[in-house]
Amino acid sequence: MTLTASSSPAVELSGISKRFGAVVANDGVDLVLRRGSVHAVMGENGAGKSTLMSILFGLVTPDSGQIRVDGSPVTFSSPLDAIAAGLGMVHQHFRLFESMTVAANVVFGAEPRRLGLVDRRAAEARVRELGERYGLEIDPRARVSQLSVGERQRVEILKALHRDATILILDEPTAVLTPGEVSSLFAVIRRAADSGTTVVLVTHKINEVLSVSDEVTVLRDGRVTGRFSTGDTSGAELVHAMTGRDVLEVSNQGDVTPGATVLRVRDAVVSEGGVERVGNISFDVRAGEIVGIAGVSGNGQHEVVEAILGTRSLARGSVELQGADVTGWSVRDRRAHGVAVIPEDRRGEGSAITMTIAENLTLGHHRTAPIGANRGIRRGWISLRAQRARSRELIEQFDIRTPSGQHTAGSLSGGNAQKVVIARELSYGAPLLVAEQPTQGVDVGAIEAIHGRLLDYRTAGGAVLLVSHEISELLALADRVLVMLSGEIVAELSRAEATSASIGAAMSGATAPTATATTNTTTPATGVRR
Amino acid sequence: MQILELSFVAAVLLAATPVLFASLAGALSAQVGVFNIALEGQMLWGAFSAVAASYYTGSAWAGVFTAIVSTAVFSLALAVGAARWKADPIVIAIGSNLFALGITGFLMRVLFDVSGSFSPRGLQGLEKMRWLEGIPVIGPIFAGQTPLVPLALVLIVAVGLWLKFSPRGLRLRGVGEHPEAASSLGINVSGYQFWVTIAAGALCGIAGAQLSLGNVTVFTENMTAGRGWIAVAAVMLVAGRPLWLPVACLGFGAAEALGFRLQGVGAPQQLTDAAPYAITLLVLVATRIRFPARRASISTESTP
Amino acid sequence: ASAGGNAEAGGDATEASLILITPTAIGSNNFLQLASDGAEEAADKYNASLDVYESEDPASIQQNLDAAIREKPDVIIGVSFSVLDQFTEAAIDYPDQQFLLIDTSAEEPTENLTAAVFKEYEATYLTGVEAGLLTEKNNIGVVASLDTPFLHRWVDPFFAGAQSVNPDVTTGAQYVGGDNPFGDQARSKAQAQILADAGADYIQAAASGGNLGVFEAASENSVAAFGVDTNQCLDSPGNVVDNAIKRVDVALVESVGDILDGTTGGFASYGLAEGGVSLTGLEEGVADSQCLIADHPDVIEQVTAIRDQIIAGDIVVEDPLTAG
Amino acid sequence: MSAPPEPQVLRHPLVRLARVAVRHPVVVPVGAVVIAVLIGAVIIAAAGLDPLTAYAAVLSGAFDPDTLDYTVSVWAFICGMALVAAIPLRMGEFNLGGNGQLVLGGLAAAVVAGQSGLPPLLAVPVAILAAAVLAGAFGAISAPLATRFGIPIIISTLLLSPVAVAVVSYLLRFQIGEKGAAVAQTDRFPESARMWALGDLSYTNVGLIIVILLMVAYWLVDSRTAVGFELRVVGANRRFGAYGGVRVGRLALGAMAASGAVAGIVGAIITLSAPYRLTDGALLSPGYTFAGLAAALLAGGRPALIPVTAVLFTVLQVGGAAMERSADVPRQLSDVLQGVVIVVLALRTVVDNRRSGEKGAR
Ligand SMILES: Nc1ncnc2c1ncn2[C@@H]1O[C@H](COP(=O)(O)OP(=O)(O)OP(=O)(O)O)[C@@H](O)[C@H]1O
Ligand SMILES: Nc1ncnc2c1ncn2[C@@H]1O[C@H](COP(=O)(O)OP(=O)(O)OP(=O)(O)O)[C@@H](O)[C@H]1O
Ligand SMILES: [Mg+2]
Ligand SMILES: [Mg+2]
Repeated sequence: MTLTASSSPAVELSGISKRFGAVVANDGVDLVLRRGSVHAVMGENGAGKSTLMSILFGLVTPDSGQIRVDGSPVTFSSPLDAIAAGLGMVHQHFRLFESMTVAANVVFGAEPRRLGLVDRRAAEARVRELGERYGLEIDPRARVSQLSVGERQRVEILKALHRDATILILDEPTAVLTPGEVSSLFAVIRRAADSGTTVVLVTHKINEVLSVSDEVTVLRDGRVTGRFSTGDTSGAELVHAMTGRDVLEVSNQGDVTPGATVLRVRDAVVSEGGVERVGNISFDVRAGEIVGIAGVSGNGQHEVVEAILGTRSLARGSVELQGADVTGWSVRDRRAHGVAVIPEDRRGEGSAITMTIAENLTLGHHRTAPIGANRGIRRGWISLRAQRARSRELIEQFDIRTPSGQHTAGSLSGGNAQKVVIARELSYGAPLLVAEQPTQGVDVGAIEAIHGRLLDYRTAGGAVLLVSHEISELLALADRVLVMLSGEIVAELSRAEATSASIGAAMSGATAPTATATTNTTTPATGVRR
Repeated sequence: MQILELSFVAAVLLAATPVLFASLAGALSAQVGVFNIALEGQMLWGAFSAVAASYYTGSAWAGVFTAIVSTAVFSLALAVGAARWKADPIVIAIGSNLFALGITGFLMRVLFDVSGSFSPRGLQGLEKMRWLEGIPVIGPIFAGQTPLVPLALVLIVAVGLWLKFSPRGLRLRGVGEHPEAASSLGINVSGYQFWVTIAAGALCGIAGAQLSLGNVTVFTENMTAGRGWIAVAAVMLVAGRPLWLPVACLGFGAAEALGFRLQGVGAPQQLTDAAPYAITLLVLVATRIRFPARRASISTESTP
Repeated sequence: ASAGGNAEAGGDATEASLILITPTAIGSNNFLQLASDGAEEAADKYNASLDVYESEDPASIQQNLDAAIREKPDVIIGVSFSVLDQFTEAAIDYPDQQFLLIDTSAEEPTENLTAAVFKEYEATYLTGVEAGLLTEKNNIGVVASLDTPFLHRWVDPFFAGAQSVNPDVTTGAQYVGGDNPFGDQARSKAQAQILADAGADYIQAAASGGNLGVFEAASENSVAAFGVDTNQCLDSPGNVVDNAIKRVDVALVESVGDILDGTTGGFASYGLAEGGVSLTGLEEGVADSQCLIADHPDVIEQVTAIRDQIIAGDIVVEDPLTAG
Repeated sequence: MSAPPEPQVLRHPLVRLARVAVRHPVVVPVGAVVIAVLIGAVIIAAAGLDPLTAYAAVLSGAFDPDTLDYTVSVWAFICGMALVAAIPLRMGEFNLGGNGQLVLGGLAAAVVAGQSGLPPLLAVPVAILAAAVLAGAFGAISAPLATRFGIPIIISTLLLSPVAVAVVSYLLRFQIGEKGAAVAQTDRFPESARMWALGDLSYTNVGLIIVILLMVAYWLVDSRTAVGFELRVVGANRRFGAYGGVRVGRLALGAMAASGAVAGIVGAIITLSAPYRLTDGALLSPGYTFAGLAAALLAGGRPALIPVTAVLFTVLQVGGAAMERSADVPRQLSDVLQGVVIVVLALRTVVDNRRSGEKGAR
């Protein structure tokens, strides 16, 4: 289905190809962005969206293909060229100077000057003026370090607008926003589009696409698998274009009856710099059940996980593991007592990229048999043979793609790196498993495998706490879903009650299911890559 | 022992000036995210090249100039290694400090055929600002000093303000705080790091020149004798606020001068030697207790 | 070991061999420099070969000593107290090897262990006298490298001498210390400045390489300094009054000569009487020594008198070392 | 995630060349040494001297059978001080306070040894133990300073060291020093409290055995024990360690204590060896601390490499003096060479890190 030209193309990408080693990130991609339109680009993890955007913004040079801006061909060797050509990009991760003011961040690199100095007054005026024009009000003098995630994103957008961007690229802008922030962001996007700005929106979320975009291009494995005008398409159609099939198979049959309580959190409060990140929450997780925690990231879920593991201390409240109050315990003791954690940040927290895969698989097992020993004469010693054997076994079991366990973890692809973390944590056989965004950044096949393992874990009598942004993931796996919003549990839904409508509503703080949420009850479980 | 006398102030300023220049170098490096502990060696090289040039040309200012240029060159290893190749600046610095110690002594032997110290008759030192004599407060403090002494103070304030208010200053600080962010806005991060490291070298050159042609007129083996390390500590102390450097360095100078004077009232030299270091450490601890926010404001993390 | 032939100079082939061992690198340590100069003179005089072994620490002193013994030179010369242990033992273990100690001596020396010690304190006493006579502010001081017993030979006698002629003179001592006590002119200058600020107008410099710093301070204040070991007036004309000179060369040449002639053992002490120490001002050619003392014939007169009393034994200058 | 632009370092010719280099860990140090030796040769030649004679003198000076005994003893001390640097280095920390810890060890040993009366079999062990405890405790101070007050260990060790040195030389001068001596030093220790000899060797004694045992211990701990593993994990990624249950604070405390203790033991060994007394400054003047640090850096903290790299710096140190004696090349050249080795090494390792880091990008 093609579109009837409504307005002239602001940007035309034709035949863009890019490969990284063996991976073909983009393969002959054509993309046409019409001036003043909101163009959504969709696709699973690794489909090539970010790469395409990076190429458009001059961060990556394509192997082949051509870019036209306003009809005339251009070649971007650096973001500078792209900026000069009127493009602006808001990255998946913010790139802000925390210690500086909003104004400083906005004008950085293109400062208004007076007498050769940064004209702060002009800078602040500029921020206010842009703010009013696009509905991005924010205090120019505020320190970024004091801003909320949503406000920070406004600063990012202002940075682009300050450089007179007429083509705005937003790469997964909503992944980290609260529903409220999402809707106000969409308002900004619409306003920008109506005033002639061309907006490219990269996202996984069907409902967002349907609610804000004019046109949609879907990528799979680096190829374009569909172009739609939002008006005459449906969620199901888009999903099919993205995945090439219908929703995933593995799902929780609710066939296990929960046993004893393994984790008991009571009146937990986590505060940071005076701000309450987690406000007084209580919940249990029992053996043989998967409890999901839904919520847009940044609503305290991560802090809860840290508090359970012990890398962060509670301001108030208590954590009980298998009946023992572990509130004051060290991470080491808690792990020994029976908790395993799949962390959100696998590179920064879940692994040491300069060490070997075998060593990465060893941490946490190094004081217990078979690799280590916690009593007897071998206490404190490590058996390298056992270490090698174990890594061979896990690499095999979890199908980690690597020549050998003696290669560095840094040499692994994102998905395989994640498998190393999961393999290590699952192999503790701990009574409690906390899985935080376990499928982020891994491909569909792996997602299914991981989901399968989580279900087996629970079936084997383990207690699982699953933290995810992905409603669908929770629907597929969880026996119960807790919804967190700004540090508090705002809803607890049984399997029966839990629908993407009800969860979405609770996540956004609304009471009734929202219109957009109901339209797609079948979002595939594509984890948000962060 | 007289603390409040202007002569004491002058003594403190004199002792502190080389450290001031060096610490400014360190602070600038820190601003762009390079942990620079090569100050000691670069200062030593600066001191040597200053004396050598002054000896050959017969002009102290030629010495200063040479020190600036040659020390900037000397710092290339660190600049290329740390900025361009992302090598571990600490290891490079330790190496180049050792190198400086060796090469200066070596050259003193092969060029001038002396060991220990080199102060040929007629070696030109920087002239003092005698013309200031007679001016009330200013006179007693600065008349006995070289022009480099006030320059150090002026320079630090200028750089501090430049960092804060000039576009390049803003960008420079950005480079240190969040390199990716800066480069995504088209700033050449490693370029900034490179040139700042070179500039730091030049500053260490001045520091050395002031030491060997200002504080005295002679070059002695290992004459920096730990001053560069004190500068590093000063950088830690001010935690990215260059405008505070004078306070830190003068504080050190005061500690040293005070230590000297304590000998006058019978304090054993062995212990007064330790005063500056002990005091610096105590102040570090105190400031950390006072402003915990500044903790680990400079990361020395490194995996060899 | 060859007792070494009679000492006629001249002739290409060296007739004797000397090895000098210093306790630390000579670096900017005047005293060690002086010793090696003296050794060179001796080598010239007796047409001997000379090797200088610089040590770093006790272990390397031992190592250099062993190396020297393997060389079987006619005389192994050790400088300063720091080599005493090693030399005393070596002398016992190698009775056929001749050893010479400069500036220190063993309690019960063997026949093959000769020693030459200096009475620096006698000379420093005299510079003290000059200071005491010259000072107008009745305030004098000393800047020494380190606060060690040995270096007090340049501190206590200086004050004693001054007080002997000027009872109400006040005194102050400053020690350089730091990472480089024998060479840090910046610190020695600052120390001298402190004395000047405290009102001293005459300062004895005993800071080895650091003396230059003291002289600079002198030139920048209304202060005059005293040098040591050699005529340092030449290093900073107009700022140095006089020097407590020490004829290590003389001592070395004589002792080596004696040993080569076969008269060994015991120890010679070089004081004012023996002409081993003196003042520039008491020697010939004061006039063109560039020393300020040249302008004070009266002072020179009195000092000469006191020198004679010391030689005569009417005045006994106390050695800070033995005084404990 | 967007693809980062290819870092220009990969295009650098030197790097391309280096990427071909073999992967074995020894290759890097060796290469560094070779390059350093060449640079050194250039410097010597530039000074109008003959590089070959100079280097020949260095080697013959170091390996002359007559002095081998001495060379080995120096090697032992450098190995010891290399351990001092290596242990914290393994967890990414720098201990630049070796001097202070060294002299405190000497002090403790001297005080114990001075108290004659201890039976021969006890005196030496007790002295060494005391040294280890005192110096270890002193080294450990830096850990809480880092964890509680965020003062980097590299800074606190640096500032603490001169304080310890000053205190020791004060005590030597005014409290425990020998009366009537011209320099500050203790009395000679009684026979009973002297380092046990090895055969009739005059420099090398049982101290060598002790140091070797220490190195073996470090090698075992590093490669075969949980603590060693945790050290390396924290060195590689602090957050990963904390998440994995490593008590980083305690680990740092232990590492610094061990590091200081080793320094103390080395100080004790030197002090209890000939001439059997503690002399002010004698422990520092040979510069074992920095030679050790250099050796540790060159070995990247790897236990197996330290004895090897230590040989290099021993040769430079011992041979340097010989070179000066016989080839008239100033001994400072050995410092020059050491410096060059370290710098070149730092640049070389980058290339290696780059290689793995670049794989890590995908
Ligand atoms: N710098 C790189 N080096 C190697 N491979 C890369 C690099 N950047 C991306 N890739 C690979 O290219 C493919 C496309 O990556 P890209 O980031 O464009 O996917 P994406 O659609 O943005 O995924 P996500 O939805 O998770 O953001 C993936 O297989 C990824 O592993
Ligand atoms: N209007 C503006 N335009 C550009 N940059 C600004 C503006 N206002 C502040 N900045 C920058 O934001 C940062 C904080 O500004 P501010 O003037 O508050 O500095 P500061 O708080 O005084 O810094 P410090 O307190 O650390 O000395 C500085 O980097 C400053 O350069
Ligand atoms: Mg992406
Ligand atoms: Mg402010």
